[in-house]
Amino acid sequence: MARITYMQAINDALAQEMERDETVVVFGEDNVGGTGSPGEMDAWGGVMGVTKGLYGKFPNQIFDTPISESAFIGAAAGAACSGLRPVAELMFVDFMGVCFDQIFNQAAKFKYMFGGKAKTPMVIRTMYGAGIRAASQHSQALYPLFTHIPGLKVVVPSTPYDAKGLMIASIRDDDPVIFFENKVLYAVEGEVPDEAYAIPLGEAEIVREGDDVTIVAIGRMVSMAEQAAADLSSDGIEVEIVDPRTLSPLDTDTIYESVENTGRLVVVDEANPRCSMASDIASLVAQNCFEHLKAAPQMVTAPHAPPPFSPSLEDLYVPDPEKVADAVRKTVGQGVAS
Amino acid sequence: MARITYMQAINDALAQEMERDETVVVFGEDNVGGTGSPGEMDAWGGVMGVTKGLYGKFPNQIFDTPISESAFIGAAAGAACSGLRPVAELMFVDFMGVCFDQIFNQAAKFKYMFGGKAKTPMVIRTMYGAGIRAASQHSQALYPLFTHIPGLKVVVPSTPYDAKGLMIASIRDDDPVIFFENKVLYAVEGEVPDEAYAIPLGEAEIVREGDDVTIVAIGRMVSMAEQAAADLSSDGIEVEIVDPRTLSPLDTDTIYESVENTGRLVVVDEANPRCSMASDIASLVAQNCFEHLKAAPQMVTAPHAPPPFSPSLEDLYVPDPEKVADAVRKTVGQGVAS
Amino acid sequence: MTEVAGAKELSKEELLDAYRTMRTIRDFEERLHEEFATGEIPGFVHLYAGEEAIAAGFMAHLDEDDYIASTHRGHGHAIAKGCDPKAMMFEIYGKQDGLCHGKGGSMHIADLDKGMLGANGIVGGGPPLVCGVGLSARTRGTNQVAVSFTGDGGANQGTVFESLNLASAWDLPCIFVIENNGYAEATAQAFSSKGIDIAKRADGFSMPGVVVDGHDFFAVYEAAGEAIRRAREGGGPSMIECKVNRYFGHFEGDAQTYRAANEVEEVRKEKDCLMLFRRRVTSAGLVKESELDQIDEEVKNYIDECVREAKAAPEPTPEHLVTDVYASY
Amino acid sequence: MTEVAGAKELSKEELLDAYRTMRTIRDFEERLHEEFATGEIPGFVHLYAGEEAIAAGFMAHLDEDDYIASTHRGHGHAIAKGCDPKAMMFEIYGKQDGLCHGKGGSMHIADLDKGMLGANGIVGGGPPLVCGVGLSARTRGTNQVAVSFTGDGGANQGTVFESLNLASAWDLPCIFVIENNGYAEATAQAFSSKGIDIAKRADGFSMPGVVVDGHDFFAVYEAAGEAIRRAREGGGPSMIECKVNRYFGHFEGDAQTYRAANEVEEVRKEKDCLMLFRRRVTSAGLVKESELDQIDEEVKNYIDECVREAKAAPEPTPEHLVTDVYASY
Ligand SMILES: Cc1ncc(C[n+]2csc(CCOP(=O)(O)OP(=O)(O)O)c2C)c(N)n1
Ligand SMILES: Cc1ncc(C[n+]2csc(CCOP(=O)(O)OP(=O)(O)O)c2C)c(N)n1
Ligand SMILES: [Mg+2]
Ligand SMILES: [Mg+2]
Repeated sequence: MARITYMQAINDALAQEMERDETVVVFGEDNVGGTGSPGEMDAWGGVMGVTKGLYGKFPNQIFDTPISESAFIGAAAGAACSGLRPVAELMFVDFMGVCFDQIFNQAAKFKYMFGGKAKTPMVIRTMYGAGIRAASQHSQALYPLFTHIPGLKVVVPSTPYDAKGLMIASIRDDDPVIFFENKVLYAVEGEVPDEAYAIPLGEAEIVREGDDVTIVAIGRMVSMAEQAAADLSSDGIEVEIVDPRTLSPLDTDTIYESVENTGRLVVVDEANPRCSMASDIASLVAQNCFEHLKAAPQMVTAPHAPPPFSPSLEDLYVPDPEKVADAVRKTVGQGVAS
Repeated sequence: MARITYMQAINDALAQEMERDETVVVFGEDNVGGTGSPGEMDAWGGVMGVTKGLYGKFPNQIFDTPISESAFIGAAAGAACSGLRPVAELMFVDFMGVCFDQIFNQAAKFKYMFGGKAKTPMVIRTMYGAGIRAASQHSQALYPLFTHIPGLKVVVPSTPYDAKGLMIASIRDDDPVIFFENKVLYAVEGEVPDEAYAIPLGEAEIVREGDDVTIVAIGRMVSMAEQAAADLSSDGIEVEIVDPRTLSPLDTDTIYESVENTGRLVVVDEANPRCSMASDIASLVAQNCFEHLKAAPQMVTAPHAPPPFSPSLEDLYVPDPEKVADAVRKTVGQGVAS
Repeated sequence: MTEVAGAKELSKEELLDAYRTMRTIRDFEERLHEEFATGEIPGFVHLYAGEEAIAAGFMAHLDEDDYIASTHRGHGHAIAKGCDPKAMMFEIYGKQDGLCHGKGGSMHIADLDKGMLGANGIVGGGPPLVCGVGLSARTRGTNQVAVSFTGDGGANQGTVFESLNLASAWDLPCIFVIENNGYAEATAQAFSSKGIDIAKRADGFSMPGVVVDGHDFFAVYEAAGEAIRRAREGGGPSMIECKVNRYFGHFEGDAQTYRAANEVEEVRKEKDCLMLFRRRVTSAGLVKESELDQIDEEVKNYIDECVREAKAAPEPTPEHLVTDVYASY
Repeated sequence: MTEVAGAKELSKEELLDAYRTMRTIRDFEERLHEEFATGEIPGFVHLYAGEEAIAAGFMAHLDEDDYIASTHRGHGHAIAKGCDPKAMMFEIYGKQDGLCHGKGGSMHIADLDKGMLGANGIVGGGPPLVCGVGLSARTRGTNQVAVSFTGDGGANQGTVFESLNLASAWDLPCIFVIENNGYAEATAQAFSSKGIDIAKRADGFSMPGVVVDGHDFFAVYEAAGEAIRRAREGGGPSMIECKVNRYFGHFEGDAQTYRAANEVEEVRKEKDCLMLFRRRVTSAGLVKESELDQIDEEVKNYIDECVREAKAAPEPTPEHLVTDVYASY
């Protein structure tokens, strides 16, 4: 057990799985960094450094790609069908638009279309979220788009511990998994076991217990919920925070159980609101816990707008502890703080 | 006024707008059909014949494209920024994965990213839905993916009358519009005025009035709801059917008003269930009409699976009047018919 | 090319196999053409008739653990790669015992055990997949190769170019076949890529590109052999364009008014791959007419049987709607 | 090329304009490099320094109603196309009076009134857009042209190939410029497309493709002029590859350990576009050193002013978060 960052936790998971199984290969743009260049190899280790150092240990299992996401994400699918367990990187999830076909019509559907005969064990690592002033085309969340698609598993870890355990589970899974890494969380530290461990896909975690309101929060939003919880607690409101950890499959049981106890729901989702995870979870709860609900479910999301560049606007764009607390207060009938 | 098909209604709308405004251009794969070939031009008029005959009347305003959706959908965006009002066809919406970037990161975001300085008046015509045994990659609904994206308008007409009026409004709109044509509805006939008329985007229609349960149904699902309504009426249950017609912007007022009256909601959506329009609408109603709801909202959707090929499976895949009626009965507490 | 160049390498058995493959595809497709007209076959059906020499010429070099990725026009590739024609016929009829249990249909016929990565409803969908197979072979140190098929229209899809470049950058054992039948649906290649030799694009990706007559089994066989050998030996990817004709419409139901009158009739008369093959091998004395006739007869009966059984076979039962995919809820 | 080929066509005023454009870009970028280090500039910043001759050489031929589509490395293109550098500086600082009111930032600087369709955060995002402008010009019967810029890495993106082909099939007045600076992030073009001349891919799309020295304003000017003239006269699209170097990292903050030691120093010494230009025009007696010095001085003061004002300018106010997009709810 050591205190390491979310980024290091992912790096460790990749290293341990590459070590364990030489059919695990890792590739993407500058995942090594320096291929063909006159200077040093492993110059980048990914644009944020997540794969840094893997090249030294596994020179035959990690490679760089040309800028051709359709080709190399599709190659991950083809490789997964023919003996490898590839981990391909889509640098920012915002780039999905140039390669989505290979993800949702190819990899996701092989097993079903082929009557169960295909196995497509691949992971797409991708970075999401606002907060680093990267503007409209480098700051989106977009996991609702992947969650909509049958055949894809969607993972959004919120802590270093989860990042490692979920990455290992994702690599070992036989379905295509989209693994969402939050760029603001990379630097966050937490206790992480040294050895390999897998956190089953489809198991939510109760991050905080409380009897008054259930908050379901995703990825970086878990910390927003935690900050709000501290505040609310001093007002006598005890929230329960559920982190689904995987959005597909979704652990509805844990969510329903919590809402059955609290009778109140707030979903905190960094994505845009329409056809979002927030709406997905709110509608599920409305359908399945109706008789337990004491108040209207609330959603706290980004507005229906692209992420803006300007720091002062971006800071307003992302749900923050205050907005979460307001939504919680609304469900308990205390009105919005002014 | 004449009785014409949904397909003809779209063709008429295109012809009238091309006539009115010579900056309206129409293109896509085989939208003419026959370019460069030794036989006749206008050999296809689109794979289903929707644009048939336009070439004869507007030879300079309609053209064929190579199979390069990114290039020609992107070209629509570029053309829209520089003086045209293009109507580009994405033959099946299932093909969005090869060109989504040009739609959601380019066309949809120009106005916002550029601080309001861009105007991108373009329409993407596309075909959606199951029912013609076209299997997993030619039968999806996918409008939830577009509805999620800020900056896109999403239109799904359910009748010939709406198809014409909404197409005209879409062409005249200054934002990018994704226009979803249901392939099974093409042959459906209805009364359509001869002259041009625009149905404002963002206005739902109450297709049937009733006081017991509100059904919100999308596109082809409106007719499923209507069939269910007839059945239910003979059991003494009067449903109100709301057809949103445009999913983004969404006419929430009309939906809320209806639910405030009925206290019960069933959403019928041909798409897969997760992060869908069904969940979007159900969650909105749960949030905004909570005190009026007498029963848990219900969703009737395709299962969380790709569309299957086999007719016997495909027929089970799409929501049908019986499933709609079951859901309605469930909300009125009469239990599911066995 | 001399009269039967390429044939030298082929044993008599291999010649008969190649003929049987082509004949099976032809009969399979012509029979589907007839059956489709009766209205009993669901969905879209794109027939490969006329292009059989390409599938047969390439697949003659491939082992079962080599892979191919096909197109919407995939029956020929599947049959040549060793998929069971009867299970394919069941699949096209949407039956439970179809090759994909009725879930795929004509556009998604696949059999990974035979190295057939699937017909593909997405034009340009296949080439990225074969890059992955090439990567897998290279990483695991096998000498498998992977072949993708793409039409002249599909050759303009971005995915295809990206795959050519990726295979080149990664030095993969991949062969990119372009089946140029002159049309993408109703649109001529004369327009969609200005009628160029598509294989000349190979130059921009530092790989060999050759053009062959796709009606001529031996020409295809020879070009395919060279490229596949090179790939197996670590010499990297190649592009091969086969100029060919399709006998039927883009899909069944296409009235084909965009084609010249008699276009197909003339090709059938002058360049039919089965006729050319037959003429070559018999006039060179390699095979007797009667041996080929016998194959024709056997295939005819077999395809009859396939159709008869497919029609009678049971539909999938309802529970299969939600198998082969995990259900999130 | 003779010593100042291409310069013949240029008036003295035009020469001074070109120099001023390049100097403005250089100062803009070098100043951003310094300012970024202070931590005051938000987000990703990709600098164009070293590549100024390309932007200046092309834009010298374009009118205000011609269009360009740029890349993530877009400041140079924007300045050369006539965007207001001060409004750009405000934008990069995220201020309300920025060219895009602070919503776009460095990666999305655009000004449609100047024919600047935007820097682009998506590699390969621009070429499809210029096809649309070409279509618009053709349809409306204007003689506008459209130019897209793409890097050597971006040249492998499917969208770029598709656009080349579409422009060819539709005979559009489009010019596709490849700015080959040898790297895509840390990855060398020697790997990503095997070090080929990217312009040779033009051949596969039936259009002319030429390679020029991107440090040499006059070489760029000449090649650009020919292609743009051809496009205006209905002669269709072209591809032009400019071999060049970038002076700074991929983005600010890049340690650049993948580069050779002294790589940039040597280029700066031998091939700097401003130095080459200055040497050519003064030694040919077209312009006096002092005239150029004066421009240097003016530009320096102007960029100072841009930065000073940008820093002091107000942030956007909260209501702008949800303007410029219709709100569905
Ligand atoms: C991405 C995508 N775009 C368009 C289509 C529709 N489509 C199916 S086949 C076809 C024509 C393909 O032509 P070509 O590649 O020449 O193959 P051929 O049919 O001639 O064998 C088109 C446009 C598709 N299936 N996928
Ligand atoms: C679709 C997409 N893939 C990847 C990236 C990340 N990215 C931004 S710039 C860049 C390198 C571009 O290299 P090149 O085209 O040579 O342009 P240069 O930076 O050298 O000017 C990459 C990979 C992106 N922005 N968009
Ligand atoms: Mg073809
Ligand atoms: Mg570069």
